[in-house]
Amino acid sequence: MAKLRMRQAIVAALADEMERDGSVIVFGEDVAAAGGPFKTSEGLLERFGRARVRDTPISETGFLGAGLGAAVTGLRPVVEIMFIEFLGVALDMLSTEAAKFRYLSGGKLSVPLVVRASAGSGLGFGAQHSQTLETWLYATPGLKLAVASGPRTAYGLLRAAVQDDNPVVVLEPRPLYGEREEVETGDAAVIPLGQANLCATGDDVTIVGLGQTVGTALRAAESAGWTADVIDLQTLLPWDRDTVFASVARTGRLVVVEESPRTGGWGTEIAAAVAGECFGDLTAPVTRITAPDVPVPFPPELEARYLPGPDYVRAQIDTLLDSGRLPVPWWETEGLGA
Amino acid sequence: MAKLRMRQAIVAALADEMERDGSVIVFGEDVAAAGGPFKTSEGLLERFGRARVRDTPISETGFLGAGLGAAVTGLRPVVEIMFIEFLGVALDMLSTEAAKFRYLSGGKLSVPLVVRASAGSGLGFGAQHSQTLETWLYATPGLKLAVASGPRTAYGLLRAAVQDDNPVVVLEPRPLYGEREEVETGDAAVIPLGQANLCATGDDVTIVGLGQTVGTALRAAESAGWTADVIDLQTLLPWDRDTVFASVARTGRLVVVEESPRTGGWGTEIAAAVAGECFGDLTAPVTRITAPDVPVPFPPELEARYLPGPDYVRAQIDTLLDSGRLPVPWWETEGLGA
Amino acid sequence: MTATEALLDRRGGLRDRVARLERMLEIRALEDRVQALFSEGLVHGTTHTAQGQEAVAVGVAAATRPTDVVTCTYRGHAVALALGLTVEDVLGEIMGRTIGSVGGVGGSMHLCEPDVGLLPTFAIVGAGIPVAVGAGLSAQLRGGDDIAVAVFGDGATNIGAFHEGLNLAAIWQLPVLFVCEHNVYGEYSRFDLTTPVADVSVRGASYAIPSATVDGQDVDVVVAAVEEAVTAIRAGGGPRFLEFKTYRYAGHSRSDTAPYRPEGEMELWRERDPIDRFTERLLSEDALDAAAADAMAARVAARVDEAVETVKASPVPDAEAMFRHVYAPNRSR
Amino acid sequence: MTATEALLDRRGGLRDRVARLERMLEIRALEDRVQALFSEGLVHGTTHTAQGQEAVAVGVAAATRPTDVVTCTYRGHAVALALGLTVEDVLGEIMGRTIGSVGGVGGSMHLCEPDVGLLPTFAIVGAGIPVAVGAGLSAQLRGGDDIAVAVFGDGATNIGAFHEGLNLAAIWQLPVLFVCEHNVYGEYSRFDLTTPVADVSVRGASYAIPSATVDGQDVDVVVAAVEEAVTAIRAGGGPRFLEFKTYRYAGHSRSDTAPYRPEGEMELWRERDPIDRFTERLLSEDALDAAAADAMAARVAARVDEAVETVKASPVPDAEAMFRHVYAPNRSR
Ligand SMILES: Cc1ncc(C[n+]2csc(CCOP(=O)(O)OP(=O)(O)O)c2C)c(N)n1
Ligand SMILES: Cc1ncc(C[n+]2csc(CCOP(=O)(O)OP(=O)(O)O)c2C)c(N)n1
Ligand SMILES: [Mg+2]
Ligand SMILES: [Mg+2]
Repeated sequence: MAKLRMRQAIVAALADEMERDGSVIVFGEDVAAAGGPFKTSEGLLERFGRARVRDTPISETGFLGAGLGAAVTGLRPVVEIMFIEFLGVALDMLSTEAAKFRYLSGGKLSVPLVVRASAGSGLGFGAQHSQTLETWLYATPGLKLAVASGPRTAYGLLRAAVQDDNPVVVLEPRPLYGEREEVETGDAAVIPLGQANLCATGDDVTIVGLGQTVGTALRAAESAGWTADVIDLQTLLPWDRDTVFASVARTGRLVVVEESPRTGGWGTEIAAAVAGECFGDLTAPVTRITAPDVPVPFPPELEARYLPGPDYVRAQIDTLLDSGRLPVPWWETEGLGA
Repeated sequence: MAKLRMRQAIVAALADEMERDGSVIVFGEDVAAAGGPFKTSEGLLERFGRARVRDTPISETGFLGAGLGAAVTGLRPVVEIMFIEFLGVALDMLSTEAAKFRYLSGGKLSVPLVVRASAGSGLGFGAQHSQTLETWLYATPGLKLAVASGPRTAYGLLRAAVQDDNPVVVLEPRPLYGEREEVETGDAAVIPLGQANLCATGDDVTIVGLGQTVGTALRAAESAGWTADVIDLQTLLPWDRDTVFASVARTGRLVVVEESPRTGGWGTEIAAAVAGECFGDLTAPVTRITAPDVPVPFPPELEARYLPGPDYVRAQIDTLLDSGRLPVPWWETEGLGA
Repeated sequence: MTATEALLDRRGGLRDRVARLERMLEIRALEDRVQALFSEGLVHGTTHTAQGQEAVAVGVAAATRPTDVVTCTYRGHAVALALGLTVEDVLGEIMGRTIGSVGGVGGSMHLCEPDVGLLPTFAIVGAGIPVAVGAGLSAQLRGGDDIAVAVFGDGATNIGAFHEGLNLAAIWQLPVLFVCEHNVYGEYSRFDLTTPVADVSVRGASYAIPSATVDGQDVDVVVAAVEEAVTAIRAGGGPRFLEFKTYRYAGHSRSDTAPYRPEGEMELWRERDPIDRFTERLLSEDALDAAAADAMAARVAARVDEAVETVKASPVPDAEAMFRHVYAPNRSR
Repeated sequence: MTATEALLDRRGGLRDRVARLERMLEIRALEDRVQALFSEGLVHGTTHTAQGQEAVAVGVAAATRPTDVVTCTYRGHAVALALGLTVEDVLGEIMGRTIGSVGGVGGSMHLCEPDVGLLPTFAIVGAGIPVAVGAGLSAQLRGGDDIAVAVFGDGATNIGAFHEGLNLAAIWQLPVLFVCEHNVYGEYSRFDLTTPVADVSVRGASYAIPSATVDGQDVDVVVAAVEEAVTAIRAGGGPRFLEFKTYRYAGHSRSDTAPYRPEGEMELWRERDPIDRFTERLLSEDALDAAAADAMAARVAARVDEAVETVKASPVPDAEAMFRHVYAPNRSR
């Protein structure tokens, strides 16, 4: 065990997989010589050489497509999309090609392709570099999607992704790259895709978080007048219905904490499924605590309000538990928004 | 009033807007000389000339970007994306640029851009040409999204979209292009964006459909042992919460009928919102009737099962009403799927 | 002979020039039959046939080997047959039967046979280009001298994936052959309405990729051009780009009657029909005699007839088929 | 003078060569100051400065007019100031204050001022290229002889949007000038590691677009090249592509110390500094004397100092600002 920053945990996961399997290769913009724009591939070029660690031109369609082509012909590429927004110029390769390639090969091919992308708000990157965009990848049979919530999960999920024979996207919340945590490395630390992690237990409410919002939820629960099951979903596609449903069966209440906009954020899937499958268990309305329906604003003061913080989450849950009614988001209380 | 096929209604809407406003222009692949791959721009070239009706190279990023550039400099472009999947090579222009351009201009610019795209299954176009993909466009503040359910709504929504000062995507379910219906044309027939249409009324359940599934829902309700409010959502971004909530307040039950895959389909938003906002009204679990989590299969026999049909929808609702419990999708009953 | 051996045998047979003619005839016969089956309502959905383009498909297949990886488009029946897929593999897919190359769930636009190098064909214009580049990367890292081949249309040279794919292959000096089937049209648009240069091979210069424009209606010329390029690539010379001038006799897809063709254009191309030209040459060289030619035609017709019956008798996939192969099972390592 | 008039005045002033020097100095001074403010913790997020590239920005602005539409990148401070935006407009945005050109919600990467033709700057590489093509389409349909200008980096010439944008402009013969600021690097990668041709202007041939590579460190040369191209475009000659060879002295963005530069490279470029060269020329031509030069430097320094104070005093936007301008109100027609 060692204390690692999330970016170091990512390097470690990549190195461990590259060590273990010579077919694992890494490429993306500035991932080789520079060690990655967020230093998530530092040292890999020196250690594994130019053949396996490559810088690319600014050509997301080109190199993501190359990742797919390499994946179906014997390699296990890990491709970096520097900011998740850049998938906007290359989504075809992931959703329409990679996710359907095994199906369209009649099962003759598999697609061991990993796409890593940084995501999320909090660092002042502005409206075109601060989103999470999970929903671009939703409703895509054939794809898997995991989201790291810190160094430990970044390590474990990434290793699982590299070992998986399907295309897997791993999102890395950018503000967490510098976070430190004790991280066990090695095979035992691999986190199987599709399993959620119950990070805290309690009786009053089930809080589901993902990526950055897991920490938010934990901090919200710390000093609250209620106790909560806090679930780090870890994998969004496929998500761990059993763990979530079992918790809700016990607590009777679901709160999903999301970085995404209110309309159509990833939590709609969880909320809808729980509302359907756990109807008899629910003692309060399923609740989503989200960002507002606006592009991510630049000024630090506004960006801090954009992302739901621990105090806000705690207060919203207080309201839910006290009133039994759906809490009103802050911007509606303040008469803002549409 | 005249009986029009949906493709003719689209031509009529475009022609009426082009007539009314000289800044409306139309472009896309083969929309000019050939009158459109689905004949949705037939005669426009002859009527409005080569300057305003243009064929493009196969360059979705290029011409969608050009649509944005034209929209912020005085024109009102209507851009055709032949199959919604092709947005996969150009989503950046819509989501990351067009939808945020007004915000990022500090309100100095508006973006009167319309993107029309054909969508959906049923015609044997296979896995890469048969999806609806609404969720690529979800969680995108700044964007509007409407879906036609037949000739009348295709006309009314498209005209509203062209008149709107925001980027609007209008999806046209491909199997409906040949459908005929009495269509009133003219200004009174414009359908304001953001309003749902209550197509049928009943007491037992609220059925929400979109595009192709509106007809499915109506047919399901026709010969059922229950009565339903059938709501054509018409606009998905922003959707008409008032109409849906008011109906659910009366019926106590929500069923969303979707063409999309089960996981992460557009109905999750509706189901999640209703589950939250109408918790006290609900007498049964919110229910989504969807396609399975698979790529769209080619054989007609399989494609017909992929898309929820009227008999299946009716039977699922029978189960919901009889048992008060969430109906199990057909593939689970048959032991198929994950 | 196993199924794989049979495919390899069909592919290997193309070493023989007469066999190349027979394969071209087979392609023509199948494509014509597909159109007929459509009219009879036996084929569903859409389809894109390649009559007129046989020499490019067969020439590329003859000058490469089954361990070379090929990406190709929705207009893929010809290339698939040339690479070695059987008529049943292809028609089975077109008709959505379990005998088809991906079990019937793909349809006309989605063929695949890794045994002879064919990756799933692409219904998105240009998408196969970067994917071939990735296959070239695998080949480069594996060592040896296998290559990757991307086959795409003239219209595809206007999409970003073309630009990015060629650039990446050049930067990484990958063993990739880019093959443009310049068949004059992208859907209903003549290429000059969408492409401001007459020969798209000039675009190779943007990536310092040696490029050429070649007659695509003469299979001998195609084979020679591909052989030369492939030899250079296998020797480590990096990517090459070949543009073959060819023509499609049918419309873009099933429903297209091609009213946009200028008068006389079809006739000019018909005079340069790749099958007629090659038949005449083989006859004049005494590589073939009239009786053998007739026998060949009869053989091909019979093969297609038989395949139609076999495919008709093949079952429609059951509902379970649509749930199969969505995800690979996790491997145990 | 209204704010718009003041902007137009700043833009129009560039007719004068001495004013061009002053604008270049202003750009340099602001960019240096932005980096200093970062170190002081007064600027948040990321920023991309353009010291060394002033001649291209000012030359392009001087040779075009405010009714021409410009798209530009996240490295946009220089172009924005050249086009006429004030130091407060730009710095206000960089510091996220209401005085900024889009009210502070955009940040360093998102400037905009339609009054002088600047569309919202693009944080996605290449995205501004097709958008400029659309602005060219508007100009073409409007009649008159306005044009559109797309400004982008060398790295952007490897992305699909570049290819598609140039092709479309060529096919529609639109009045668009494509301007590549070839500053040797795309992020941390030297251009030759990502681009297999030395002069990206060769890529214009793929679209039959007249193209040239030009010294970007001499503002007179830049102005002359842009004027020539713009004259041809305004006369209906279709698009042109100019590649300016330039250099960025700073790292790619705030955090980059540019360890990847080969030794001696910076020094070579510094010898060709656009400001030094132009100052010397103006002095040698007696268009400027030493006293005036000093006064100019002092004026610029004072202007930037003052702007820093003004911006610091400008309020942070309130929460309501993030909800404003998400959608346009529906127009009534
Ligand atoms: C990205 C994308 N845009 C548009 C289409 C629709 N489309 C299918 S084939 C085709 C024409 C392609 O022309 P070309 O590349 O010349 O190939 P050909 O069909 O002539 O073989 C078009 C526009 C598509 N499939 N993908
Ligand atoms: C599509 C996309 N890919 C990657 C990036 C990340 N990125 C930002 S700037 C940059 C380098 C661009 O280089 P160049 O075009 O030469 O412009 P310069 O920064 O030198 O002005 C990269 C890779 C991006 N913003 N957009
Ligand atoms: Mg073609
Ligand atoms: Mg650069």
